[in-house]
Amino acid sequence: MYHDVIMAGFGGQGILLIGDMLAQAGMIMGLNVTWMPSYGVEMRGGTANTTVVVSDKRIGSPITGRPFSVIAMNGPSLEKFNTWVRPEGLIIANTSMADKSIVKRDDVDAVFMPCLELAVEVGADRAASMTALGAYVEKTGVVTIDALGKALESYLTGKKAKFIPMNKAAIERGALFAREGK
Amino acid sequence: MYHDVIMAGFGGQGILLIGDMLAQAGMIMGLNVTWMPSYGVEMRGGTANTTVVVSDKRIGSPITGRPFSVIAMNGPSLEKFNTWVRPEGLIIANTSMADKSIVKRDDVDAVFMPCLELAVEVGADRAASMTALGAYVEKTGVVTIDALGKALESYLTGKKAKFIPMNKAAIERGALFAREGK
Amino acid sequence: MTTEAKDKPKKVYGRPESLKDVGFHFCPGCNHGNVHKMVAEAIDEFGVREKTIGVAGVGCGVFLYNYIDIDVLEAPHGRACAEATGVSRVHPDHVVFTYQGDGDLAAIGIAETIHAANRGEHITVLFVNNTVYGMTGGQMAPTTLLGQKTTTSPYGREFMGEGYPIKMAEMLATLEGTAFVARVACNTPKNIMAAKRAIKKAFKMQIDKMGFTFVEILSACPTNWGMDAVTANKRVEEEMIPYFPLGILKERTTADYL
Amino acid sequence: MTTEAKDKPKKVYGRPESLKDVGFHFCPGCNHGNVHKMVAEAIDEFGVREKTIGVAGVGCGVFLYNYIDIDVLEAPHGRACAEATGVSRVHPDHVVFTYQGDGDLAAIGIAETIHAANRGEHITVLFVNNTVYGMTGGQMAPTTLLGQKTTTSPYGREFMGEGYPIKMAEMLATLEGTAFVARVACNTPKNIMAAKRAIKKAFKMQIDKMGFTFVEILSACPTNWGMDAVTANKRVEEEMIPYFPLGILKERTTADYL
Amino acid sequence: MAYVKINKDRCKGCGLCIQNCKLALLVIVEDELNVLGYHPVGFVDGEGECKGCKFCAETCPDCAIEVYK
Amino acid sequence: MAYVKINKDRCKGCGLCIQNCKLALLVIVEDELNVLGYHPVGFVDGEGECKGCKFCAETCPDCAIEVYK
Amino acid sequence: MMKGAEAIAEGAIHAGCRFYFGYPITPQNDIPEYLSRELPKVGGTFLQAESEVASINMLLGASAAGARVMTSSSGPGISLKQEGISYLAGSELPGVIAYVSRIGPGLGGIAATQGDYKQVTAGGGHGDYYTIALAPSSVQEMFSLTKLAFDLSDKYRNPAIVLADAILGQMKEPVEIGERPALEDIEMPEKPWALTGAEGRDAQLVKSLFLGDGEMEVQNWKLYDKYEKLKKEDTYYEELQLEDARLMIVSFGSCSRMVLSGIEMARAEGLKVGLLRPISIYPFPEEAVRKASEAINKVLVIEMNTGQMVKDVKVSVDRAADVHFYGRPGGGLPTPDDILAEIKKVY
Amino acid sequence: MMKGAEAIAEGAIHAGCRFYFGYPITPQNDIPEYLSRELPKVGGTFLQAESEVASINMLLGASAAGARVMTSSSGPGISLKQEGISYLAGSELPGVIAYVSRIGPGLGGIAATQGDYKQVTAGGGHGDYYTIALAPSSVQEMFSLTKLAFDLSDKYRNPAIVLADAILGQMKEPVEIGERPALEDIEMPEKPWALTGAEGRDAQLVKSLFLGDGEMEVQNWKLYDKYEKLKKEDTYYEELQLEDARLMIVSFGSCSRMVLSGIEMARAEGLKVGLLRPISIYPFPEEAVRKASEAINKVLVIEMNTGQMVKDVKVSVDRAADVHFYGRPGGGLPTPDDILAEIKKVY
Ligand SMILES: Cc1ncc(C[n+]2csc(CCOP(=O)(O)OP(=O)(O)O)c2C)c(N)n1
Ligand SMILES: Cc1ncc(C[n+]2csc(CCOP(=O)(O)OP(=O)(O)O)c2C)c(N)n1
Ligand code: SF4
Ligand code: SF4
Ligand code: SF4
Ligand code: SF4
Ligand code: SF4
Ligand code: SF4
Ligand SMILES: [Mg+2]
Ligand SMILES: [Mg+2]
Repeated sequence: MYHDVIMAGFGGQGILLIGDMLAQAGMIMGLNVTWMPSYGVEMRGGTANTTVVVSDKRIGSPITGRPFSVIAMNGPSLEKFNTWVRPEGLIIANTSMADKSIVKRDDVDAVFMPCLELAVEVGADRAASMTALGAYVEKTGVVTIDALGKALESYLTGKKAKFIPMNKAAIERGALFAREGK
Repeated sequence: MYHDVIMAGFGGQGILLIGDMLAQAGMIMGLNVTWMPSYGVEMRGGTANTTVVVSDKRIGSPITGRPFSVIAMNGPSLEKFNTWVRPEGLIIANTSMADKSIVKRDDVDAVFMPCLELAVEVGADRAASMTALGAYVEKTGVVTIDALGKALESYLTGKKAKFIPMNKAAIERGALFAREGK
Repeated sequence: MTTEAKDKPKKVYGRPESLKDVGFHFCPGCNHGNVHKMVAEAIDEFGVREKTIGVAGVGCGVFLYNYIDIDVLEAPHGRACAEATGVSRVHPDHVVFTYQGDGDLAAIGIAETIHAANRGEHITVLFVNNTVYGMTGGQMAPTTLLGQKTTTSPYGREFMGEGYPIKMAEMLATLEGTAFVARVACNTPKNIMAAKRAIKKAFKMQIDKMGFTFVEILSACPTNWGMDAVTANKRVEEEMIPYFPLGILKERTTADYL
Repeated sequence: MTTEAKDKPKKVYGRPESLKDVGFHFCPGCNHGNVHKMVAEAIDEFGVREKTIGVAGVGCGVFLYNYIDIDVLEAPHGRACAEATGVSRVHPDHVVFTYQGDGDLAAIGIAETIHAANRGEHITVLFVNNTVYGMTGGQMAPTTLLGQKTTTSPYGREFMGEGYPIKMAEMLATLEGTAFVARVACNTPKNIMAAKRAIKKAFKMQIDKMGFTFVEILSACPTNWGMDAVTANKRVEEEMIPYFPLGILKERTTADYL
Repeated sequence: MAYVKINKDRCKGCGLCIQNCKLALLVIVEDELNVLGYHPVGFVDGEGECKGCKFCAETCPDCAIEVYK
Repeated sequence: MAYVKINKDRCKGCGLCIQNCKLALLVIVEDELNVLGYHPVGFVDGEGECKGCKFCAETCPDCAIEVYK
Repeated sequence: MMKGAEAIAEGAIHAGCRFYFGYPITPQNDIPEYLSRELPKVGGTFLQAESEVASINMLLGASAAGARVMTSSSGPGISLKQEGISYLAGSELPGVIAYVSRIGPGLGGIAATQGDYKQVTAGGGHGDYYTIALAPSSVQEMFSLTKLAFDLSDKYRNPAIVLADAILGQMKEPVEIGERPALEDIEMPEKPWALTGAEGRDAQLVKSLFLGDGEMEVQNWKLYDKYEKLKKEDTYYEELQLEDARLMIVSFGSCSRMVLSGIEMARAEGLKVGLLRPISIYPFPEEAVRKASEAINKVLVIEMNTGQMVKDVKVSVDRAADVHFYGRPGGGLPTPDDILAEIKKVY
Repeated sequence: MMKGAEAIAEGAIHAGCRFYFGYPITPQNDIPEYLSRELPKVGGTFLQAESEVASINMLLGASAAGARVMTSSSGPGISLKQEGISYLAGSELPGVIAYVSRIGPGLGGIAATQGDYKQVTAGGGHGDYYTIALAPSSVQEMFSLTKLAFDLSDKYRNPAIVLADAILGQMKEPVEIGERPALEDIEMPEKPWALTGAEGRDAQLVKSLFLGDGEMEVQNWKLYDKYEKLKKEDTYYEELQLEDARLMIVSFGSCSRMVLSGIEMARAEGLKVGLLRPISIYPFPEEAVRKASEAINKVLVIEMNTGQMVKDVKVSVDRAADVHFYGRPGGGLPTPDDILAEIKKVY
């Protein structure tokens, strides 16, 4: 198995974090993983993206110009990356911040989900990107929701442990959306 | 024709100068010349030596480990360089500051001359090395005494011009010594 | 005054002419923006836009050329004063200034700064002191205050081992080559007015060939201080100014060559 | 006292123990020799020969290791204070000093010197100021006096363009990291005695962990000044000391860490 | 008669102008997002109080305020 | 009873000791050349004037003088 | 899972490095930032110097004093360190330099590149010397090659560089590093030459100035012999799928990762392509390349630059072998697709 | 008759160079000393900087301002200038650097050596760039190649090095230089890109930072193309007695002078030996070496180092040619006798 995904959005949306979580989960499952952030100028601000590869074989390139999946958390990201996705690939787009009309192709599987609303719905206002991650995992089965939960736990320790349930709820809400389209 | 000579002595003895004069004279005669000083540490003092090559062809190496001639103005220089001279070569040694017994070989032409005394004799107390140069030119005929005189004139200009006769006298005294052995 | 002037309000404050009409890339509340404005205002005031050459140090101010409508040279990190020396020697009748951060000027570039000052080069040095390496992500600078946490002084700067926040203006004022040395801030309208005056004075003295002129501008870096702009401005007032006192430290009245 | 002492005169002055019994390569009348003696005397006085590490700058003093019987590191030109920082951080209980000329310390090495001083490194810096680059043949140094002719200021140093002779001791004294800053000379027995005291004081304060200690020693370079040693000594008195005043500029009485 | 004009797309919502308007004539417009993604400042001077003192404009690092008088 | 010993082969004839002996007990020995090629200094104290003040030794850059007292 | 840059930092701690001197520069700031937090915890010293010049010289001082010590930087900073690196080699001092490249020349940019291969392997500083240079291609190797760099640097008393780029510095991968060993449990060679004060022994000297007649020639040949020994005993490389290959790709560092993917694609299409990956780029695995190229005489060098390693490959290959080059400089990344296309071109 | 170092200085004056920034270091002090006397006489500026780092940056400033400008140094100082040299290349600025080598690594020594060939030709600074490098072998060439260096540097907007050593710097030979031309009579290209103040034109910018997507790759390929053009149009070398040769010696700089004498001796004994002398060492005369080595497939490289040019020769020669090496590093001089012996060994 081999999966690569580019996740992209605004700096504050927790893009690097969800990438990291996915990689961590893969690792917990004994798979090879790489996590590669993008980096801007020597300077603050702007957009962020990260490429995660999960595979049961030695991983070559940690970057790709032709990923199987893209998670786009805002308009500019969807604009930039939707065309990169391989035919038959997967696009997860956050319609709370991106217009679905941006995607002009029909050779891919696309999940248009209002991440912010979904997160708010489960009381996880700041975890919109977790819903996207949940949807992604649901669609691809790259890692189990369970491994993702463990990754979350290894991340949010001490004082932050209290945020675990909220994030798990967001992940599950996202997965549900992916399954049921709502 | 090709002539190479190493001239060596204490720092203050005018070694670089007589080398320069020889090269200049060669140049005046339309020959190819090189003049190469030795240099010590990044610092004052010590001994000095210079290698001069005069040739009617393009000159290769401006340095040599096996010169045709050596002019040694003091003991250490004679010690170091007398063995470098090629068989059939020429050694000019200043016996005012070097013991002739240093030279242990008989396959070379050697002129042992008390340069200081000779210079004093013609009233050129500070021009001992000029006498050695005179002897060298006399012996080898590399350049003419006339060209040497011109070189001297191009060197000592303005206020220093008054030293020309004295130096010329020293050169001639050296040449005389080389011719007549006294 | 015409009546028209009364009727229709006139623009009394706006974008200086030499400041290109583009937005800054700086973070919200970053004082680099204020300093850029002041430089443009000074250039406009003396009408020297066409004979001014700026030298940008490497730091958040490196994009000077995107904003100020003059010829600009980008210097290696810390060397702006050496570059400015070269430029000024070739064009002695031009106005030459450097724009440098505290990492740039007080750490890696301290030698070039001191020696340019000591030689009395006819340049103006604008020194944006924000107690941190802004561009590279908030590392400790020579001007970082004692106890201040940065990404490379995670336990707070300690004088034992890491040294004291260095006072560049004071140090440079001791050199005979400097004609004008001042320290200003951007945290209040009053301080901004004083800062403007100092920058203009520095340009003026350069134009009058008085020698090396230096203005240190205390600035906020909200991003790397981990504060919002308003709090950052308060920090300038409460922590920086007490350690780095404002004022004109030196002002020569006769030119060096007189 | 025994009668023997009366009968047979005792040696009251001789070669310090830490000074190897070899001749210096210095030119006649070069004050580098005096400074070497004083350093050896200070080392002997405190009995720290076996825990002293010297760092030699590049200049006529580079052969420190041939003369003083201690561990020595040869630093790249100008960087001795950085090397000494490294050494001292690894061996905080050793005595670490640098030996540097004015080209080495005040020109190429000024940044490393100022920052080591500012950090209050526990090292002693001996700064041999002879207003010239001795080892390389007499070029202009940052300390060259105005009007002084050197091989690279053939028309005499001019402040316009070449700057002012830099006063390192004064500049370093302004830094909070320095514990002791003095300027001394070697031109008279009296000045030599004061110089010795200053060097010993500097070592003592380092041993007591008081901070960065610095002694500037005005020295003659007869060779590159084109004078005999006696005249050179006079020049120190008549030209150098008036510009570079002697004395202790700073002396901390409590250690930095207290 | 004085007033200020805010170039909303240059404003980064840093709040420095607000801090320095002694008459509190400037506010962050929470429900507006500009091209840069910031909530820009708005000029609220119902009673024509603005003195044209320029404090707001002088302190604006992004040169987003013009003052008319 | 004081006197000085000069290590002649270390002396470079710089004359600093001479300059600093207030009693003029040191002189360059013009007709001597040491291994370094310098005319070294000699101690000339016929009348036992030397005070052992060490001035000569202190000023000697080449550490060529020992003082006994 | 950890960032490559942090793996370097942690590798240093595991190797017994307790002194770090550096200066900020993107994209290697994770190294000093990590060490500023971690070194104090193990009783070490983290010091941010006033410049790269100062930091390499502090390293030199600490190394001469007997410590294992590291600095790190990128392009412009490494250029500034060249004098110091040359002095380390000349003084025969160890010292590890972590180099996370940015694009040059000049201020350039901070994207991933291999544009510093020449500088690292063919000098940089003045004089007849070389720097040991290791080029990791994974986060695990960022860790392990840093440790190896310390060992080789001590073994040969010569500076050693770990050359990475922004990809390797920023990416995270799982790493196996084990517990941090206590300092006393780390195997490190004795350093009888170190400057520790002349207690109970003769005074010692660390220098690079040799003025005696002929001394410097002796010294230069001594260094030369050292590099010859290094070539024999400590050349590292990896060979992959070369057994049946018709085309050998030579590629190092992060670029070799992209190549791996490219080869996988090629193999999937039945093209017999293998990889020779120099791990030590100085010494370059000349012998291995030569041997491999006897059987496979089509060679494709792929680098993220305009062709800096090609010369080393050309000098190494068998006379009959053809050497091709494909490169992307300035932050351009050769994607697996690009590589496949190139493979097809020269296959 | 003049000293080699002075010929460089005078060459600069003849080339219209009116700005010099430098820092003392043996064995090149004759250059700044000469210029400190002479530049003021022609209205020029001589400035001794506080360091080599400062001087290369002053040069950069003056160059950006449109002037012809030179600096000079030796080993340690050149290492310190590497960042600046890389910035010159990155900013596409001309500038001439006279390099009189001393022995390295480290402080080394000041005798003649060619131990800096690698540093000069294969980088030194960071990034994908090269420095134009000319290697004179006579005092006349010290003069003329310095002039050429200014022309090439301006033509390609790239730094240029004149690489010499203590022999060439110190030796005197007759030179033909003619009268010093007046500045206005010297042919120099226009520099519309120079920073002169934005009077009557748009504001201009000299920089080396390229952050736009893909910008830096474009910039790197642009530089690459420049170096390719340089190779085609401005590669210089001398061939001597190769017509009937059985053995070709490749040697540059002062070493080639010793080789000349060795060849003369060999010819006297009937050995057919010729010389190919690279005058531009970057670009290396690859094509010429290859062509010559087709007919003469025994090649002997002679250098005053441990073998730095050998790689360039090996990459250049015809596949069938055998390459041998003889070298003396660290101030050791290959005498004509040594060379003759070596010729006999490989003949
Ligand atoms: C030789 C070199 N070292 C380091 C850097 C990396 N660098 C870029 S900007 C900078 C510091 C910026 O800090 P400062 O000068 O204070 O400017 P600010 O961004 O805070 O305004 C550094 C270290 C570099 N570009 N070149
Ligand atoms: C990087 C570098 N630049 C230049 C030199 C050449 N150099 C050797 S010593 C010296 C200056 C010596 O002058 P100073 O420090 O005043 O010592 P002095 O000899 O006068 O005691 C210089 C420039 C060098 N060795 N390294
Ligand atoms: S990082 Fe700091 S200095 Fe840089 S733009 Fe942001 S606030 Fe300004
Ligand atoms: S050159 Fe000057 S400093 Fe150097 S040893 Fe001679 S007198 Fe002393
Ligand atoms: S001009 Fe003065 S009164 Fe008017 S809005 Fe601005 S700060 Fe307030
Ligand atoms: S100061 Fe400027 S940028 Fe900041 S909130 Fe006010 S208008 Fe906006
Ligand atoms: S000890 Fe004093 S009195 Fe005696 S010789 Fe020396 S200086 Fe003169
Ligand atoms: S001071 Fe010393 S070296 Fe000088 S003359 Fe006297 S004894 Fe000789
Ligand atoms: Mg800053
Ligand atoms: Mg000096």
